[in-house]
Amino acid sequence: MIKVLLFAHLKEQLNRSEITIDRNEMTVGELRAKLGKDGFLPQASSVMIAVNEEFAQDEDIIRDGDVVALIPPVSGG
Amino acid sequence: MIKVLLFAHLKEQLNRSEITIDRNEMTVGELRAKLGKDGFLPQASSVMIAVNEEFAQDEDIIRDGDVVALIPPVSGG
Amino acid sequence: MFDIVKGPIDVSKVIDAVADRNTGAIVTFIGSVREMTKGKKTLYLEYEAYESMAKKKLEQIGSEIKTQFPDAKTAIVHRIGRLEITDIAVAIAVSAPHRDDAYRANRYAIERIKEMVPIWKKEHWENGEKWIGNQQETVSYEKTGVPKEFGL
Amino acid sequence: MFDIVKGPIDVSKVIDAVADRNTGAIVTFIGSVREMTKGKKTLYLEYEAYESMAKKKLEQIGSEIKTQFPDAKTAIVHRIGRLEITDIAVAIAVSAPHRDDAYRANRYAIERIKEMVPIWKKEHWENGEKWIGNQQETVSYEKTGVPKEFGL
Repeated sequence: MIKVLLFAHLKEQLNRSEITIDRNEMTVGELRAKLGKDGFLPQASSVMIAVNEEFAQDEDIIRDGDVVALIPPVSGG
Repeated sequence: MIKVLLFAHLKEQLNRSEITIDRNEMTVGELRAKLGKDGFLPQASSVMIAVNEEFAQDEDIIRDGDVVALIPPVSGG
Repeated sequence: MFDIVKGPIDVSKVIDAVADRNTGAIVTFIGSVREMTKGKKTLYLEYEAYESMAKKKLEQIGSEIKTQFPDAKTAIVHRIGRLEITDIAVAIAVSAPHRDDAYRANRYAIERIKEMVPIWKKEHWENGEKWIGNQQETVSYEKTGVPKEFGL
Repeated sequence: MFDIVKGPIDVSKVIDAVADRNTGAIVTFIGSVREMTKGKKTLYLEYEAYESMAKKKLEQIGSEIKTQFPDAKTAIVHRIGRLEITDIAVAIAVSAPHRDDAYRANRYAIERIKEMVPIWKKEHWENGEKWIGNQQETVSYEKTGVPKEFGL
């Protein structure tokens, strides 16, 4: 089970703060492709993906129990 | 009579905060030359001269009643 | 001091956190809620953060500054929740023995915050609201295609 | 707010003087008394000013900033007299709608102060004291030839 946290417009539009994906292992790239295919992220998404609170690359591996977060372009400050 | 204010090391070394020069009119350059000749300022002095609280050039004229100040390189901040 | 808070930011405390006997210069940046942006009147802002990660990232900025400016000390506090006009959203204080480092490190901190700390701002105007995509406003979330319903 | 004061500087008041509804960024510079300079331990500093002119010159810096950054607001307070280690000698606050202007204008202000505002600093160490010629310490008053006695 992989937990995916949502923030800002993603949280608001999906009306929930997290989704779960029933997989034990996948790469960040695979997750991104799955989210794209399912219509949750646009094709050329500028959303970054964090795994356990660190920004991750497409080749990084997500494992069961990891906390993933979708990080749209930030606008703090 | 022209009043010349002294600050910082000039004030300390001369042990007074102003000197007066008994002249009715002179240029800033003439004042500088006089102070140099009398030994109050070194030849190539980096001391600036202010007339009535504005920095003055050598060709500016100082008149009776003006307040002149010797401004050594500043070190505020 | 690297923190995400839900109430008003006390700038003096942020400044005090970086002052010491070898401080010659402290540069502080205060980002506050401005009423007018490009002719549009903001009513208020809402900030949201991925709090635990945001805090870590603020600490990381502190470490990055330490690497580039070994004698500098950094403190950053960002507020989240609803902020009214003139409220302080972020305060950054950097101390250093000399001013050039303090200015440069402070500027570095705010640019990094706007680049990679997971905090988002929603603007509320009289006639609408919008999550701001990035500070240059080149990315707007109106363009992303998140469906209303889903079923992973 | 452009002032020369003889007591402690309240930084919050300097910041408040520049804040308004169209402020998005306030950059503050605080110059304080540092203990160590080039391995030498400072005991305390004394600042002296040509007060009336110094105040005018601080106001002039505010005007110069206004010319270059029309939306910026500036406040500068410089303290004179005896200052101990960690005491604040100068506080500069600049507000602007956007941060780039606030940083640049603030930096401009401190450089101008160090260039032309008639304020002088005397350093006191354990084994001596010296009027500081300029911030780069390329001019030392030990070199100038003012006689002990004179008779104009």
